Amino acid sequence: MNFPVLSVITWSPFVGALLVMFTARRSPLAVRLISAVTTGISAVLSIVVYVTYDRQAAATDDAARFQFYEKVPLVPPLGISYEVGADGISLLLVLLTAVIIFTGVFASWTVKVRSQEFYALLLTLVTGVFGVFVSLDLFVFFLFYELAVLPMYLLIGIWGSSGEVRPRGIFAWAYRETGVGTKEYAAMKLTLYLLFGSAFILVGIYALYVSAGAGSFSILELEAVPFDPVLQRWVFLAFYVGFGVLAGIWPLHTWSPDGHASAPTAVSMLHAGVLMKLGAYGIVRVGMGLVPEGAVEFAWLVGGIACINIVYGALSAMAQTDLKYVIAYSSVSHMGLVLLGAATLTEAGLNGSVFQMFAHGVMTGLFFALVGLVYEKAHSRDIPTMGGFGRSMPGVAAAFTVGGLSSLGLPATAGFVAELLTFMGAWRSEHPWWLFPAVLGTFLTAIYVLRVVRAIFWGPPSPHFHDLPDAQGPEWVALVLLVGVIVVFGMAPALALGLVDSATVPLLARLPLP
Amino acid sequence: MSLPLAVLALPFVSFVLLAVVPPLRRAGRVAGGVSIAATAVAFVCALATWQGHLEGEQLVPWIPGDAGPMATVGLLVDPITNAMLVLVTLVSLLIQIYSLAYLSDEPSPALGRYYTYQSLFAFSMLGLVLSPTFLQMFIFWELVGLCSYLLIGFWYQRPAAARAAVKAFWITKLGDLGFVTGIVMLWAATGTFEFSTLFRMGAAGQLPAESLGLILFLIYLGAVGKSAQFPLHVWLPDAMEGPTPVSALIHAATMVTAGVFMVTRAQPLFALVPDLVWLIGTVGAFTALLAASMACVEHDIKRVLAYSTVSQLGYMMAAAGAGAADAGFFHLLTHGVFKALLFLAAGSVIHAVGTNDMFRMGRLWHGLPHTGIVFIVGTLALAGVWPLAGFFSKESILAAVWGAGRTGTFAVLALTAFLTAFYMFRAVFLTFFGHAHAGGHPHEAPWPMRGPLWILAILTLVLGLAFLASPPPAVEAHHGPGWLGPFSLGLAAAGLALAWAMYQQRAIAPASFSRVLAPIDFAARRRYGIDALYLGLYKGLILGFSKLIGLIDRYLVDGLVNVFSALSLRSGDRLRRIQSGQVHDYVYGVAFGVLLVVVFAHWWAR
Amino acid sequence: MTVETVGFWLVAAVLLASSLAVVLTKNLFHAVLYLAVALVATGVVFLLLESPFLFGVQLLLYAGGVVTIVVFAIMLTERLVGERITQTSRHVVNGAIVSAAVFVAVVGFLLQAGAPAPVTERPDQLAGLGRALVGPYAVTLELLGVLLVAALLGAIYFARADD
Amino acid sequence: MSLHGYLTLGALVFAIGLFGVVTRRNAVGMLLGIELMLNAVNINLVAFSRFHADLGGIVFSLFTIAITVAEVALGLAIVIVIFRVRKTIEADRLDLLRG
Repeated sequence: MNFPVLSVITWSPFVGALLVMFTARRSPLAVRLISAVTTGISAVLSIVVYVTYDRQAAATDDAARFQFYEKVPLVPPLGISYEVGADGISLLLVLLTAVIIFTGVFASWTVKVRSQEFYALLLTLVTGVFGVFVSLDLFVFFLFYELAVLPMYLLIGIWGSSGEVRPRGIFAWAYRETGVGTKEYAAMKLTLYLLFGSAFILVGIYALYVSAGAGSFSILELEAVPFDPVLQRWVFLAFYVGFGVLAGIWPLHTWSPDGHASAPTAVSMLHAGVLMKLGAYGIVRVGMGLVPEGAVEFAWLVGGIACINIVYGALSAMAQTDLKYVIAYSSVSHMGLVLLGAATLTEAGLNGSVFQMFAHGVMTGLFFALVGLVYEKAHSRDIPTMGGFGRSMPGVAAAFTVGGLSSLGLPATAGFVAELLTFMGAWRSEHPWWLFPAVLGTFLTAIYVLRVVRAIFWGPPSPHFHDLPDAQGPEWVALVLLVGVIVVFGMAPALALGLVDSATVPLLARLPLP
Repeated sequence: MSLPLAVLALPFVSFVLLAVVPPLRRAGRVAGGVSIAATAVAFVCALATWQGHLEGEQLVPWIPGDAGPMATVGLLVDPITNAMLVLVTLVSLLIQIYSLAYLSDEPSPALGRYYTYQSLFAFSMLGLVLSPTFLQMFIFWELVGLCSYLLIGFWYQRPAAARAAVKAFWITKLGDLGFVTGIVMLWAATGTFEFSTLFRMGAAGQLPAESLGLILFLIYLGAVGKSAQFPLHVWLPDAMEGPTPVSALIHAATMVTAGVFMVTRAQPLFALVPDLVWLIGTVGAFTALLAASMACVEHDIKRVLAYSTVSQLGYMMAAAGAGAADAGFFHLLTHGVFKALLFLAAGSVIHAVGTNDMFRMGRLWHGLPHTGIVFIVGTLALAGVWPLAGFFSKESILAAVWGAGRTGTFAVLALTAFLTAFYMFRAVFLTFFGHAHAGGHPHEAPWPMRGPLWILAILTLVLGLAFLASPPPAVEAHHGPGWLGPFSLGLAAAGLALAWAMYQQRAIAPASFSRVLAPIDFAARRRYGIDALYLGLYKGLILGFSKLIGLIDRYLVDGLVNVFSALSLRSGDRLRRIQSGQVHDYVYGVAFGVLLVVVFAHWWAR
Repeated sequence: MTVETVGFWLVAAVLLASSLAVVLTKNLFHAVLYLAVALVATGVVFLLLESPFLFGVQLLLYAGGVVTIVVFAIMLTERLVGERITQTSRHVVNGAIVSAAVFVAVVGFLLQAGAPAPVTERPDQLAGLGRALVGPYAVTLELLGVLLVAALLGAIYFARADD
Repeated sequence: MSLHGYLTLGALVFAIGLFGVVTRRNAVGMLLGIELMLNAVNINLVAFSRFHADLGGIVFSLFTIAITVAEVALGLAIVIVIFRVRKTIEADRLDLLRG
C-alpha cells in the first residue's frame, strides 16, 4: 500500500479542526498557526500529486485514469466503500481548493469573535470539499458534499454581516415576512437551496444504484453500466438541477448573491471560489460521466441556461451598488461560462470549462479577499460612497485590477485562456450561436468591472473615508499568492491544460455524440 | 532567432523587475533608468535584426490538445516586422527619455509606476508585431490596450482621465469582440491560428469561401476599434487625458497603428474578399475626412493632433482598401516618426505654458525656438511637403488610390490633405505666432526633452532625403501620374495659405467662415453627435437594461422565492396551532391515528 | 365448560371491573388499589395461559413494585400540596366514544381474522425462556439493563431536592 | 378458551385504559391509565405466545414489564418535579409546549 496521499490531503484540515477545537482554546495565534499548517500540508501535497500524476499512463491506459487510488470497504453488503482517486480534473480542483483555503486562512487572520470555532468549521468544510473532488464512491461523495455545505449555515449565520434590502414591488409583503437582508436570512436561504438540490442528487444517485443492481456505489463500476436511455435522461435532469443549484444556474441562483454578500471573507472566498465549482464538477463528473446519453440529450438546456446566466449575471452585477453583490453576481455570470464550456461537449469547451473553474475560483477568491480587506478597513461596501482608494491602498488596487482583468478575460491572465477555449468550443458545438452571448458577457464584464475599479480606486479621494491602510502582513501572502497563480497560469496554460486534457478526452470519448 | 527574442525579452524583464521589486519601482528615476536601459538595448538588437535581415518563424505549443496543440505562440520576423521593431523601440526609447524630464514633478512611486507600464507596453507592442499567429496577435493586442488604459488613467485621481481610460478600453474592446469572434470562427473552420498555414490554405483555396467574408469582417472590426476608424474613433481624442508622452507613443506612433499593421500582416487573407477590401478603403477615407473636419474646429492642441492621427490612420486604411497595404504601412512608419515628433513638441509647449488651449497661447516662437522649429518640421511632414518623409508616403498612398481607379476615395483623400495642411498650420499660427496670451515667460524645456525632439526632427528630414536618393519599394510600386506631386503640394500650400490668412493675417474672420459652413461647423463642434450617441447607448441601453435586470432579479425572481418562503412561514404559523400543548389532545391524535391505520387495514389493504 | 373457561370468565369479570374502577373512581388512592387488583387479575390470566413464571413476575414486579412506587408518589405529592388529591374527569363522553371506537375497530379486525389452529405440543417454557434471554435476546437484555439504570438515574435527578 | 377470547379481553382493557388517559385531569391518573393499556398489551403478547407456541411473546412481555417499571419511575419523578415547579398536576394546565 502506497502512502495514502489523497486521504492525507482530505483529512488534514479535519485533523486541524479537531486540534483547533481541543487544544487551542484561548490562543488565537495557535488557532491560526494550526490552520495554516494543516491546510499548508494539504496545499503542498496537492502540488506534489499535481506534479507527479502520470499523464502518459492516463493517456494510454484507461485503468490508469484515476491515480493515487485507495479503497477501503465500509459497508460491503451495500457496496459502499471509501474509494478515492484523482484524474486531471480532480487534481486541478484539489489544487484550487488548497490554494483558496490556504490563502483564506491568511485572509481571515483578523477574525476576532470565536475564532476557534470559526476556523474549526472552516477546516471541516474544506475536508468536505477535498472529499468531493477525490471520492470515487457516490455514497461517500454525497456525504462529503453535505459536509461541505452544512457548516456554511453556521459560518454565515454567526460570523456573517447583514445588509439591507428594501421591500418593494408586488411581493413586498413577502420580503417583510422573511427578514431578507439579514445574515440569518442569507444563511437559511443558502442552506435550504442547497439541501433542495441535494435531494435531487440523492434521488439520482439511488436511481443509478438501484437500476445497476444495487451492488455498488463505485463511480468506476457504474461507469461501465449501460443505463437505459430514458433513465439516463431523468437522472441527468436530477443531477443538473441538484448540482446546478450549487453552481448557481438561473433561476435558482438567488441564494448566491445574498449568501456571498453576508458571508465572512474566507467563507465567501471558499464558497464562490470552490463550492460553486463543486456543482459544476458534479455535473461533469457524475452527470456526464455516468449518464452520458442524458448529458448529450440535454446539452441544449445546460448551454441555453448557461447563456442566460452569463448575460443576466453580468447585467445584474452592473446594477448593484454593494461591492459584495457585484462580485457575487459576477460569479453567477462566470459559472455560466463554466457550464457553457461543459455543454459544448467538445474538447476545447470542456477544457475551457475546467480551466474556468480554476481560473474563476482563484480570481473570485482574490476578489472576496480584497473586498474583505476593503470592508474591514472602510467598514462599508457601498460603492457610490467610495472613491480614490488607489492612493491609500495601492496594493489592494493593483490586486483588484488584476482580478478584474482576469474576470473580463484579458490575455496573460488565467481567465482569458478559459474564455477563449470556451468560445472555441462553443463555435464548434451543435449550437454555434452560444458564442455570441458568451462574447457579449465578456464585454459586459469589462463594463462593470472597470466601473467598479474606477468608482472605488480611481477618482478624487472620497470624503467619507480617511487614512485607509493598505494590506498588511499575512494579507499580503493571500494577495500575492492569488495574483501570482492568476498570472502564471494565464501565461502558461499548459501547466493545467495538459493534465485536464488527459481527463477530458476519455470523458468525451464515452459520450454518444451524433 | 535569439536576437528578436532579446528584443522582446528585454522590456519584459524590465517590466517584471519593476513589477515584483517594489523598492526598485518606488525609486522612480532608478526605475526609469532600468526601463530606458532595457529599451535602449532592445533598440540596438532591433537595429541588428533589421540590418542582419534575420528573418524566419518559430512556433512553440501554447495550449495543448489531444491531436496536437490547439494554439501555438512564437516569433515571426519578416521585413514588416523588422521595420516595426525599429520604429517601436526607437520611439519608445526617445519617449522614455523625454518622460524623465516631462514627468519630473511626479512623486517617485508614480514615476516608477509609469515606467513599469512603459516597459509592459514596449513588451506588448513588440510581441504584437512579432506574432506569427492571430491568437498571439490578439493577446498582445489586448495587452497594449491594457497599457493604453493604464497610461491614460495614469493621473487616476482626475475624473476626466478616469473616464477617458475606461472609455478607451470599452470602445476598443467593442472592436476586439469582433476580433476574437473572428479568430475563433477561423479556428473552428481551419483548426489553426497561424498566419503561414492560413496563407497557404488561402492560396490553395482551402478556406471556407462562404464564411470567410464574415470572419474577416469581424477581424477587421478589431482594427476599427484599435486604429480608431469610424465609428469607433471616439475614444482616441479623449485618450489625450493621459500624459503627453503617452499620447505620442501609444496614441500616435505605435499602438493605434496596430490595426493597420494587422491588415497589412493579413493582407493575403483580406485580398480574398474584395468587397471587404472596398469597405476598408471607404471607411478609411471617410474616417480621414471626418476626423480632419473635427480637427479644424478643435481648441485643444493635443486633440487637434489626436484627430489628425485618426485622419492619418484613415489614410493608411484607405491605402489598404486600394489593395496597397504596403503604401499604407509605409505611411505608418513615417507617420510614426513625425507624429511622435509633433506630440512631443506639443508636450514641450504644454510644459512651458501649462495649458492645452491654443487660443490661450501665441507668440511662443520667441520663448521656444527649438520647439517651434521641430513643430514646423513635423507640420510640414504631416502636410506632405517635399522633401520630408511624409511627402513620399502620402504620395504613394494617393498614387495607389488613383492607380486603383477609386476616384471617389481619391477626391476625399485630396480634400483631407488640404484640410490637414489647414488645421496643422492653424495650430502653428495660433501657437507660435499671432498675439501673446499667456502670462509669464515660457522657456525652453531641458535637454532630455529637447534631445528626442531634435532626433525625431532630423530623422524626419533625413528619411525624406534618403527616400529621395533611393526610393523605397512602396514608392517604387505606386507611381502616380506626373501631375500628382505638384497637385498635392498645391493642396498643402492652399491649406497653409488659408490658415495664414485666417489666423495670422486675420484677413478672413474665422467666424464668417464658419457661418458659411454653418451646418458642418455646428456638427463638427459637437463631434457629429457620435460621442453623444455612444453615451446615450451606454447610459440608456446598457445601464438602463442592467437596472431593469437588477430589479427583476431582486424583486421578481428572488421575489417569487420569498413568496414561497413567506407562504411556508404562514402555513407553518397556522399549523403550529395544532400543537396545543395539552397531553390529552395528543392522546386523541394517537387514537385517531390508530383508527386510521385500522380502517386502512380493513378497507384498502385487502 | 372446562375449568379454564370458567376461570377465564371469572378473571375477566374481575379484571374489567377493577379496570373500570381505576378509571372512574374519584379517589386517587383507591384508584391505585384497584389498579393493584387489575394487575393481579392480569397475572391470573397469565396463569391461565400457562405462564406461571410471568405470573410471578407480574405479582412481584408489577403489582408489588409499581403500585408501591405510585403510592409513594401520591403520598409525596399530597404532602407537597398539603391536601388530599381527588381527581376529576373531563370530556367523559368524548373519551368513551374514542375508546369505544378503538375497541370496535380492533375487535372488528379480530373477527375478520380466522382463529389459528390450536397448538398441541408445549415446549419447556422456563428453560426455553432462560435460553432465549441469554441467547438471541442477550443484547436486548443488556440494553434493558442500561435503560433501567438510566431511568433510575433520571428519576433520581428529577426528584432530587432543590438546592 | 380461544385466542379470540383473550384478544378481546385485551382490547377491552386497552380501551378502558385509553378512556382513563383521555379523561383524567390528574397526571398520576393518566399514568394509571397507561399502566392498564400496557397490561392489555401484555395479555395479547402472552396469548399469542401461548397459541403459537413461540416464546418470543413471553420474552417481549418481560421486557415490556421491565420498561414499564422504568417508565413509571421516570414518569412519577417528572410529575413530582412538575408539581414542585408549577404547584399542580392538572394536565390541562400544563401547556408550555403550545405552538
